[in-house]
Amino acid sequence: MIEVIFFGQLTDATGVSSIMVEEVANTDMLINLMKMRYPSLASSTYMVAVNNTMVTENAIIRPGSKVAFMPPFSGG
Amino acid sequence: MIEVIFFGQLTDATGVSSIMVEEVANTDMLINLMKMRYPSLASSTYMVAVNNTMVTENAIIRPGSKVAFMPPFSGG
Amino acid sequence: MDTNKIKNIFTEGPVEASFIADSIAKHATKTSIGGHSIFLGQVRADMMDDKQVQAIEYTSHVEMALETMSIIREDIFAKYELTCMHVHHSLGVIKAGEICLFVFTSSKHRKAAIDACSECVERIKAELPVWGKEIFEGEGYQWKINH
Amino acid sequence: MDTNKIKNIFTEGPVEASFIADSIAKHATKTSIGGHSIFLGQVRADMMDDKQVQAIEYTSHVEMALETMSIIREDIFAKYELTCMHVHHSLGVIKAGEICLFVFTSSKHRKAAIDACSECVERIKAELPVWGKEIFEGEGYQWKINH
Repeated sequence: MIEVIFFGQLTDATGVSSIMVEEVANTDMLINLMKMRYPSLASSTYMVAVNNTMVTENAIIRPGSKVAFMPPFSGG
Repeated sequence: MIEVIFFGQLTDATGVSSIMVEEVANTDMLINLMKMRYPSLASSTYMVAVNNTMVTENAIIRPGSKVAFMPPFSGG
Repeated sequence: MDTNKIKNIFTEGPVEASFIADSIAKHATKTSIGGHSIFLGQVRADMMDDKQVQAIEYTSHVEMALETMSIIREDIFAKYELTCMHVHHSLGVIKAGEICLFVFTSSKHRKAAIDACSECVERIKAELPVWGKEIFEGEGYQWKINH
Repeated sequence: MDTNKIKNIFTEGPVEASFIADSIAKHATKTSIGGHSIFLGQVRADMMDDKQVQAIEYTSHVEMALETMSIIREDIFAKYELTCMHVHHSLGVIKAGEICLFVFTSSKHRKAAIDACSECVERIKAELPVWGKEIFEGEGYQWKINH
Protein backbone atom coordinates (compact mmCIF):
# COMPACT_ATOMS: atom_id res chain seq x y z
CA MET A 1 0.00 0.00 0.00
CA ILE A 2 0.95 3.64 -0.46
CA GLU A 3 -0.05 6.42 1.90
CA VAL A 4 -1.15 9.57 0.10
CA ILE A 5 -1.40 12.77 2.18
CA PHE A 6 -2.90 16.11 1.19
CA PHE A 7 -2.16 19.49 2.75
CA GLY A 8 -3.55 23.02 2.90
CA GLN A 9 -6.09 24.00 0.25
CA LEU A 10 -5.75 20.57 -1.40
CA THR A 11 -7.80 19.15 1.46
CA ASP A 12 -10.62 21.44 0.25
CA ALA A 13 -10.30 19.79 -3.17
CA THR A 14 -10.12 16.21 -1.88
CA GLY A 15 -12.13 16.38 1.33
CA VAL A 16 -9.55 14.11 3.00
CA SER A 17 -6.10 14.60 4.46
CA SER A 18 -4.80 11.06 4.05
CA ILE A 19 -5.75 7.92 2.11
CA MET A 20 -4.22 4.50 1.46
CA VAL A 21 -4.04 3.36 -2.17
CA GLU A 22 -2.96 0.15 -3.89
CA GLU A 23 0.55 0.16 -5.27
CA VAL A 24 1.15 2.29 -8.33
CA ALA A 25 4.46 2.26 -10.15
CA ASN A 26 5.33 5.94 -10.25
CA THR A 27 4.24 9.47 -9.42
CA ASP A 28 2.77 10.20 -12.88
CA MET A 29 0.43 7.25 -12.49
CA LEU A 30 -0.46 8.25 -8.93
CA ILE A 31 -1.18 11.83 -9.97
CA ASN A 32 -3.50 10.62 -12.74
CA LEU A 33 -5.25 8.32 -10.32
CA MET A 34 -5.77 11.13 -7.84
CA LYS A 35 -7.07 13.51 -10.53
CA MET A 36 -9.64 10.92 -11.54
CA ARG A 37 -10.72 10.42 -7.96
CA TYR A 38 -10.69 14.15 -7.06
CA PRO A 39 -11.42 16.10 -10.26
CA SER A 40 -10.86 19.52 -8.65
CA LEU A 41 -7.20 18.55 -8.06
CA ALA A 42 -6.71 19.15 -11.78
CA SER A 43 -7.13 22.89 -11.31
CA SER A 44 -4.93 23.02 -8.19
CA THR A 45 -1.27 23.96 -7.90
CA TYR A 46 0.82 21.46 -5.97
CA MET A 47 4.19 19.82 -5.52
CA VAL A 48 4.71 16.14 -4.84
CA ALA A 49 7.15 14.61 -2.32
CA VAL A 50 7.91 10.91 -2.00
CA ASN A 51 9.13 9.97 1.48
CA ASN A 52 9.82 13.63 2.30
CA THR A 53 11.85 14.27 -0.85
CA MET A 54 10.45 16.63 -3.44
CA VAL A 55 10.15 15.13 -6.93
CA THR A 56 10.05 17.29 -10.03
CA GLU A 57 9.95 14.54 -12.65
CA ASN A 58 8.22 11.19 -12.78
CA ALA A 59 9.59 9.10 -9.89
CA ILE A 60 9.29 5.45 -8.87
CA ILE A 61 7.08 4.77 -5.84
CA ARG A 62 8.13 1.75 -3.78
CA PRO A 63 5.54 -0.13 -1.71
CA GLY A 64 5.11 1.36 1.74
CA SER A 65 6.02 4.85 0.54
CA LYS A 66 4.39 8.03 1.73
CA VAL A 67 3.48 10.50 -1.02
CA ALA A 68 2.59 14.08 -0.14
CA PHE A 69 0.57 16.46 -2.32
CA MET A 70 1.45 19.98 -1.20
CA PRO A 71 0.15 23.39 -2.31
CA PRO A 72 2.52 26.42 -2.22
CA PHE A 73 3.96 26.90 1.27
CA SER A 74 2.69 29.71 3.46
CA GLY A 75 4.45 29.31 6.78
CA GLY A 76 5.82 32.09 8.96
CA MET B 1 32.38 81.78 29.72
CA ILE B 2 32.51 78.69 27.53
CA GLU B 3 32.01 75.18 28.81
CA VAL B 4 34.46 72.67 27.33
CA ILE B 5 33.67 68.97 27.80
CA PHE B 6 35.88 65.97 27.07
CA PHE B 7 34.73 62.39 26.44
CA GLY B 8 36.10 58.86 26.31
CA GLN B 9 39.86 58.47 26.02
CA LEU B 10 40.29 62.26 25.84
CA THR B 11 39.60 62.37 29.57
CA ASP B 12 42.76 60.24 29.97
CA ALA B 13 44.65 62.96 28.06
CA THR B 14 43.16 65.89 29.97
CA GLY B 15 42.44 64.39 33.37
CA VAL B 16 39.14 66.32 33.45
CA SER B 17 35.73 65.84 31.88
CA SER B 18 34.58 69.47 31.90
CA ILE B 19 36.16 72.90 32.34
CA MET B 20 35.05 76.52 32.01
CA VAL B 21 37.25 78.82 29.92
CA GLU B 22 37.20 82.54 29.14
CA GLU B 23 35.62 83.48 25.85
CA VAL B 24 37.59 82.60 22.74
CA ALA B 25 36.43 83.70 19.31
CA ASN B 26 36.39 80.42 17.42
CA THR B 27 37.08 76.70 17.53
CA ASP B 28 40.59 76.95 16.03
CA MET B 29 41.60 79.25 18.87
CA LEU B 30 39.96 77.01 21.47
CA ILE B 31 41.68 73.91 20.07
CA ASN B 32 45.05 75.65 20.26
CA LEU B 33 44.36 76.75 23.81
CA MET B 34 43.42 73.20 24.82
CA LYS B 35 46.49 71.71 23.16
CA MET B 36 48.69 74.10 25.11
CA ARG B 37 46.97 73.23 28.34
CA TYR B 38 46.84 69.45 27.69
CA PRO B 39 49.81 68.60 25.45
CA SER B 40 48.76 64.94 24.96
CA LEU B 41 45.60 66.17 23.18
CA ALA B 42 47.87 66.90 20.20
CA SER B 43 48.35 63.19 19.56
CA SER B 44 44.66 62.33 20.04
CA THR B 45 41.94 61.88 17.42
CA TYR B 46 38.81 63.87 18.10
CA MET B 47 35.86 65.72 16.63
CA VAL B 48 34.49 69.01 17.93
CA ALA B 49 30.84 69.93 18.43
CA VAL B 50 29.57 73.39 19.35
CA ASN B 51 26.18 73.26 21.10
CA ASN B 52 25.62 69.66 19.94
CA THR B 53 26.41 70.40 16.30
CA MET B 54 29.52 68.87 14.78
CA VAL B 55 31.89 71.40 13.23
CA THR B 56 34.40 70.41 10.58
CA GLU B 57 35.89 73.84 9.86
CA ASN B 58 36.75 76.78 12.06
CA ALA B 59 33.50 77.94 13.71
CA ILE B 60 32.53 80.96 15.78
CA ILE B 61 31.95 80.28 19.48
CA ARG B 62 29.38 82.55 21.11
CA PRO B 63 29.57 83.26 24.86
CA GLY B 64 27.71 80.63 26.89
CA SER B 65 28.35 77.92 24.32
CA LYS B 66 29.16 74.33 25.15
CA VAL B 67 32.02 72.83 23.14
CA ALA B 68 32.55 69.06 23.14
CA PHE B 69 35.81 67.29 22.29
CA MET B 70 34.89 63.74 21.26
CA PRO B 71 37.04 60.75 20.27
CA PRO B 72 35.70 58.20 17.72
CA PHE B 73 32.36 56.79 18.85
CA SER B 74 32.14 53.25 20.22
CA GLY B 75 28.56 52.74 21.33
CA GLY B 76 26.47 49.63 20.90
CA MET C 1 19.89 12.22 7.09
CA ASP C 2 20.99 11.50 10.64
CA THR C 3 17.75 11.71 12.58
CA ASN C 4 19.65 12.31 15.82
CA LYS C 5 20.45 15.73 14.46
CA ILE C 6 16.82 16.65 13.81
CA LYS C 7 15.54 19.22 16.28
CA ASN C 8 11.87 19.98 16.71
CA ILE C 9 10.92 23.55 15.78
CA PHE C 10 7.15 23.25 16.15
CA THR C 11 5.13 24.26 19.16
CA GLU C 12 1.37 24.05 19.52
CA GLY C 13 -0.05 27.55 20.01
CA PRO C 14 1.61 30.97 19.95
CA VAL C 15 5.20 31.79 20.92
CA GLU C 16 4.89 33.66 24.22
CA ALA C 17 6.97 36.76 25.04
CA SER C 18 8.10 35.04 28.25
CA PHE C 19 9.50 32.15 26.20
CA ILE C 20 11.47 34.64 24.09
CA ALA C 21 12.78 36.31 27.26
CA ASP C 22 13.93 32.96 28.69
CA SER C 23 15.62 32.18 25.42
CA ILE C 24 17.50 35.50 25.46
CA ALA C 25 18.44 35.16 29.14
CA LYS C 26 19.95 31.71 28.55
CA HIS C 27 22.60 33.32 26.32
CA ALA C 28 24.04 35.48 29.12
CA THR C 29 26.56 32.74 29.92
CA LYS C 30 27.80 32.66 26.32
CA THR C 31 30.19 35.57 26.65
CA SER C 32 31.71 35.17 23.19
CA ILE C 33 28.44 36.51 21.73
CA GLY C 34 28.45 40.17 20.69
CA GLY C 35 25.17 40.38 18.81
CA HIS C 36 21.79 38.68 18.61
CA SER C 37 19.31 39.07 15.78
CA ILE C 38 15.69 38.10 16.29
CA PHE C 39 12.81 37.93 13.85
CA LEU C 40 9.25 37.54 15.09
CA GLY C 41 6.32 36.83 12.80
CA GLN C 42 3.02 38.16 14.16
CA VAL C 43 -0.47 37.29 12.87
CA ARG C 44 -2.07 40.32 11.19
CA ALA C 45 -5.78 41.16 11.37
CA ASP C 46 -5.91 41.88 7.62
CA MET C 47 -9.16 43.03 5.99
CA MET C 48 -10.20 41.11 2.85
CA ASP C 49 -13.16 42.83 1.23
CA ASP C 50 -15.27 43.31 4.36
CA LYS C 51 -13.95 40.35 6.31
CA GLN C 52 -11.25 40.55 8.96
CA VAL C 53 -8.72 37.84 9.76
CA GLN C 54 -9.09 36.84 13.40
CA ALA C 55 -6.55 33.99 13.45
CA ILE C 56 -4.34 31.79 11.30
CA GLU C 57 -4.45 28.03 11.70
CA TYR C 58 -1.07 26.50 10.85
CA THR C 59 -0.56 22.94 9.70
CA SER C 60 2.59 21.27 8.43
CA HIS C 61 4.04 18.17 6.86
CA VAL C 62 6.01 18.01 10.11
CA GLU C 63 8.44 15.22 9.34
CA MET C 64 9.43 16.76 6.02
CA ALA C 65 9.55 20.26 7.49
CA LEU C 66 11.97 19.14 10.20
CA GLU C 67 14.23 17.44 7.68
CA THR C 68 14.18 20.56 5.50
CA MET C 69 14.89 22.79 8.53
CA SER C 70 17.81 20.58 9.42
CA ILE C 71 19.32 21.18 5.99
CA ILE C 72 18.68 24.93 6.22
CA ARG C 73 20.40 24.92 9.62
CA GLU C 74 23.47 23.13 8.25
CA ASP C 75 23.68 25.47 5.27
CA ILE C 76 23.46 28.55 7.45
CA PHE C 77 26.04 27.33 9.95
CA ALA C 78 28.36 26.56 7.02
CA LYS C 79 27.86 30.03 5.55
CA TYR C 80 27.93 32.27 8.64
CA GLU C 81 30.09 32.30 11.77
CA LEU C 82 27.29 31.73 14.24
CA THR C 83 27.40 30.84 17.90
CA CYS C 84 23.86 29.50 17.81
CA MET C 85 20.53 29.56 16.02
CA HIS C 86 17.06 28.76 17.35
CA VAL C 87 13.83 28.47 15.36
CA HIS C 88 10.28 28.07 16.68
CA HIS C 89 7.19 27.89 14.49
CA SER C 90 3.65 27.64 15.80
CA LEU C 91 1.08 25.06 14.78
CA GLY C 92 -2.66 25.27 15.43
CA VAL C 93 -4.78 28.38 15.78
CA ILE C 94 -2.77 31.58 16.40
CA LYS C 95 -4.87 34.69 17.01
CA ALA C 96 -4.19 38.10 15.44
CA GLY C 97 -1.52 39.87 17.48
CA GLU C 98 0.11 36.63 18.60
CA ILE C 99 3.60 35.48 17.58
CA CYS C 100 3.80 32.50 15.19
CA LEU C 101 7.49 32.50 14.23
CA PHE C 102 10.62 33.13 16.30
CA VAL C 103 14.05 33.00 14.66
CA PHE C 104 17.03 33.80 16.89
CA THR C 105 20.68 33.92 15.75
CA SER C 106 23.76 34.90 17.74
CA SER C 107 27.36 35.53 16.77
CA LYS C 108 30.54 37.26 17.83
CA HIS C 109 29.96 40.13 15.40
CA ARG C 110 26.60 41.58 14.47
CA LYS C 111 26.77 41.14 10.69
CA ALA C 112 26.76 37.33 10.75
CA ALA C 113 23.83 37.23 13.19
CA ILE C 114 21.77 39.76 11.20
CA ASP C 115 22.42 38.21 7.78
CA ALA C 116 21.88 34.64 9.01
CA CYS C 117 18.60 35.57 10.69
CA SER C 118 17.21 37.24 7.63
CA GLU C 119 18.31 34.39 5.32
CA CYS C 120 16.82 31.82 7.68
CA VAL C 121 13.45 33.63 7.68
CA GLU C 122 13.38 33.76 3.88
CA ARG C 123 14.22 30.07 3.61
CA ILE C 124 11.62 29.08 6.22
CA LYS C 125 8.93 30.94 4.28
CA ALA C 126 10.00 29.52 0.92
CA GLU C 127 11.00 25.96 1.78
CA LEU C 128 9.17 24.64 4.83
CA PRO C 129 5.99 22.67 4.09
CA VAL C 130 3.76 24.74 6.36
CA TRP C 131 0.35 26.19 5.50
CA GLY C 132 -1.68 28.98 7.04
CA LYS C 133 -5.47 29.08 6.93
CA GLU C 134 -6.68 32.62 7.53
CA ILE C 135 -9.87 32.39 9.56
CA PHE C 136 -12.26 35.32 9.29
CA GLU C 137 -14.33 36.88 12.07
CA GLY C 138 -17.78 35.38 11.96
CA GLU C 139 -17.31 32.66 9.37
CA GLY C 140 -15.26 31.71 6.33
CA TYR C 141 -11.55 31.41 5.66
CA GLN C 142 -8.95 31.71 2.94
CA TRP C 143 -5.56 30.10 2.45
CA LYS C 144 -2.59 32.35 3.18
CA ILE C 145 -0.23 33.21 0.32
CA ASN C 146 3.43 34.01 1.01
CA HIS C 147 5.08 36.82 -0.96
CA MET D 1 15.03 70.73 16.58
CA ASP D 2 11.74 70.44 18.43
CA THR D 3 12.75 69.16 21.84
CA ASN D 4 9.24 67.82 22.47
CA LYS D 5 10.02 65.14 19.92
CA ILE D 6 13.17 63.95 21.66
CA LYS D 7 12.75 60.55 23.30
CA ASN D 8 15.19 59.20 25.82
CA ILE D 9 16.99 56.05 24.71
CA PHE D 10 19.42 55.71 27.61
CA THR D 11 18.96 53.49 30.61
CA GLU D 12 21.38 53.05 33.49
CA GLY D 13 22.56 49.43 33.62
CA PRO D 14 21.86 46.48 31.32
CA VAL D 15 18.72 45.88 29.24
CA GLU D 16 16.95 43.00 31.01
CA ALA D 17 15.31 40.11 29.12
CA SER D 18 12.08 40.81 31.01
CA PHE D 19 12.07 44.38 29.67
CA ILE D 20 12.44 43.01 26.13
CA ALA D 21 9.57 40.58 26.76
CA ASP D 22 7.31 43.41 28.02
CA SER D 23 8.21 45.45 24.98
CA ILE D 24 7.27 42.57 22.65
CA ALA D 25 4.04 41.81 24.53
CA LYS D 26 2.91 45.45 24.23
CA HIS D 27 2.72 45.02 20.45
CA ALA D 28 0.05 42.28 20.60
CA THR D 29 -2.67 44.93 20.31
CA LYS D 30 -1.12 46.36 17.13
CA THR D 31 -2.67 43.83 14.77
CA SER D 32 -1.47 45.55 11.60
CA ILE D 33 2.07 44.34 12.43
CA GLY D 34 3.26 41.25 10.56
CA GLY D 35 6.94 41.23 11.48
CA HIS D 36 9.27 42.43 14.21
CA SER D 37 13.03 42.67 13.91
CA ILE D 38 15.16 42.91 17.03
CA PHE D 39 18.87 43.50 17.45
CA LEU D 40 20.55 42.96 20.80
CA GLY D 41 24.12 43.97 21.52
CA GLN D 42 25.75 41.85 24.23
CA VAL D 43 29.02 42.61 26.02
CA ARG D 44 31.73 40.11 25.04
CA ALA D 45 34.39 38.77 27.41
CA ASP D 46 37.13 39.30 24.82
CA MET D 47 40.73 38.34 25.58
CA MET D 48 43.37 41.02 24.87
CA ASP D 49 46.84 39.55 25.29
CA ASP D 50 46.30 37.80 28.61
CA LYS D 51 43.60 40.10 29.94
CA GLN D 52 39.88 39.41 29.77
CA VAL D 53 37.15 42.03 29.45
CA GLN D 54 34.80 41.70 32.40
CA ALA D 55 32.57 44.69 31.63
CA ILE D 56 32.14 47.76 29.45
CA GLU D 57 31.43 51.13 31.02
CA TYR D 58 29.38 53.29 28.66
CA THR D 59 29.32 57.08 28.74
CA SER D 60 27.69 59.49 26.32
CA HIS D 61 27.29 63.10 25.34
CA VAL D 62 23.65 62.44 26.15
CA GLU D 63 22.03 65.63 24.92
CA MET D 64 23.79 65.42 21.56
CA ALA D 65 23.18 61.67 21.28
CA LEU D 66 19.44 62.15 21.79
CA GLU D 67 19.31 64.88 19.15
CA THR D 68 21.24 62.66 16.73
CA MET D 69 18.99 59.68 17.50
CA SER D 70 15.97 61.84 16.82
CA ILE D 71 17.31 62.62 13.34
CA ILE D 72 18.12 58.95 12.70
CA ARG D 73 14.57 58.05 13.76
CA GLU D 74 13.05 60.60 11.38
CA ASP D 75 15.24 59.42 8.51
CA ILE D 76 14.33 55.78 9.07
CA PHE D 77 10.59 56.46 9.35
CA ALA D 78 10.82 58.44 6.11
CA LYS D 79 12.65 55.61 4.35
CA TYR D 80 10.78 52.52 5.59
CA GLU D 81 7.11 51.77 6.17
CA LEU D 82 7.36 51.11 9.88
CA THR D 83 4.66 50.76 12.49
CA CYS D 84 7.09 51.56 15.29
CA MET D 85 10.72 51.66 16.35
CA HIS D 86 12.20 51.49 19.86
CA VAL D 87 15.83 51.98 20.84
CA HIS D 88 17.43 51.43 24.25
CA HIS D 89 21.14 51.91 24.96
CA SER D 90 22.75 51.24 28.31
CA LEU D 91 24.96 53.65 30.25
CA GLY D 92 27.22 52.72 33.16
CA VAL D 93 28.94 49.41 33.81
CA ILE D 94 27.52 46.49 31.78
CA LYS D 95 29.02 43.09 32.59
CA ALA D 96 30.06 40.50 29.98
CA GLY D 97 26.97 38.53 28.92
CA GLU D 98 24.61 41.43 29.61
CA ILE D 99 22.65 43.31 26.94
CA CYS D 100 23.74 46.91 26.23
CA LEU D 101 21.72 47.73 23.09
CA PHE D 102 18.13 46.87 22.11
CA VAL D 103 16.76 47.99 18.73
CA PHE D 104 13.21 46.92 17.91
CA THR D 105 11.38 47.68 14.65
CA SER D 106 7.94 46.52 13.53
CA SER D 107 6.10 46.72 10.24
CA LYS D 108 3.33 45.18 8.22
CA HIS D 109 5.78 43.23 6.07
CA ARG D 110 9.03 41.73 7.28
CA LYS D 111 11.43 43.40 4.84
CA ALA D 112 10.88 46.95 6.12
CA ALA D 113 11.31 45.85 9.74
CA ILE D 114 14.49 43.86 9.01
CA ASP D 115 16.15 46.52 6.84
CA ALA D 116 15.21 49.38 9.18
CA CYS D 117 16.54 47.51 12.22
CA SER D 118 19.86 46.77 10.61
CA GLU D 119 20.26 50.34 9.28
CA CYS D 120 19.37 51.76 12.68
CA VAL D 121 22.04 49.62 14.39
CA GLU D 122 24.71 50.74 11.90
CA ARG D 123 23.82 54.40 12.35
CA ILE D 124 23.75 54.12 16.16
CA LYS D 125 27.27 52.65 16.13
CA ALA D 126 28.59 55.23 13.65
CA GLU D 127 26.81 58.40 14.70
CA LEU D 128 25.88 58.40 18.38
CA PRO D 129 28.39 60.07 20.69
CA VAL D 130 28.73 57.09 23.02
CA TRP D 131 31.96 55.55 24.31
CA GLY D 132 32.75 52.16 25.76
CA LYS D 133 35.56 51.58 28.26
CA GLU D 134 36.49 47.91 28.31
CA ILE D 135 37.37 47.04 31.89
CA PHE D 136 39.68 44.05 32.39
CA GLU D 137 39.47 41.40 35.08
CA GLY D 138 41.86 42.39 37.88
CA GLU D 139 42.89 45.85 36.74
CA GLY D 140 43.35 48.00 33.68
CA TYR D 141 41.10 49.02 30.80
CA GLN D 142 41.14 49.99 27.17
CA TRP D 143 38.81 52.11 25.07
CA LYS D 144 36.49 50.16 22.78
CA ILE D 145 36.86 50.62 19.01
CA ASN D 146 33.85 50.13 16.70
CA HIS D 147 34.40 48.35 13.39
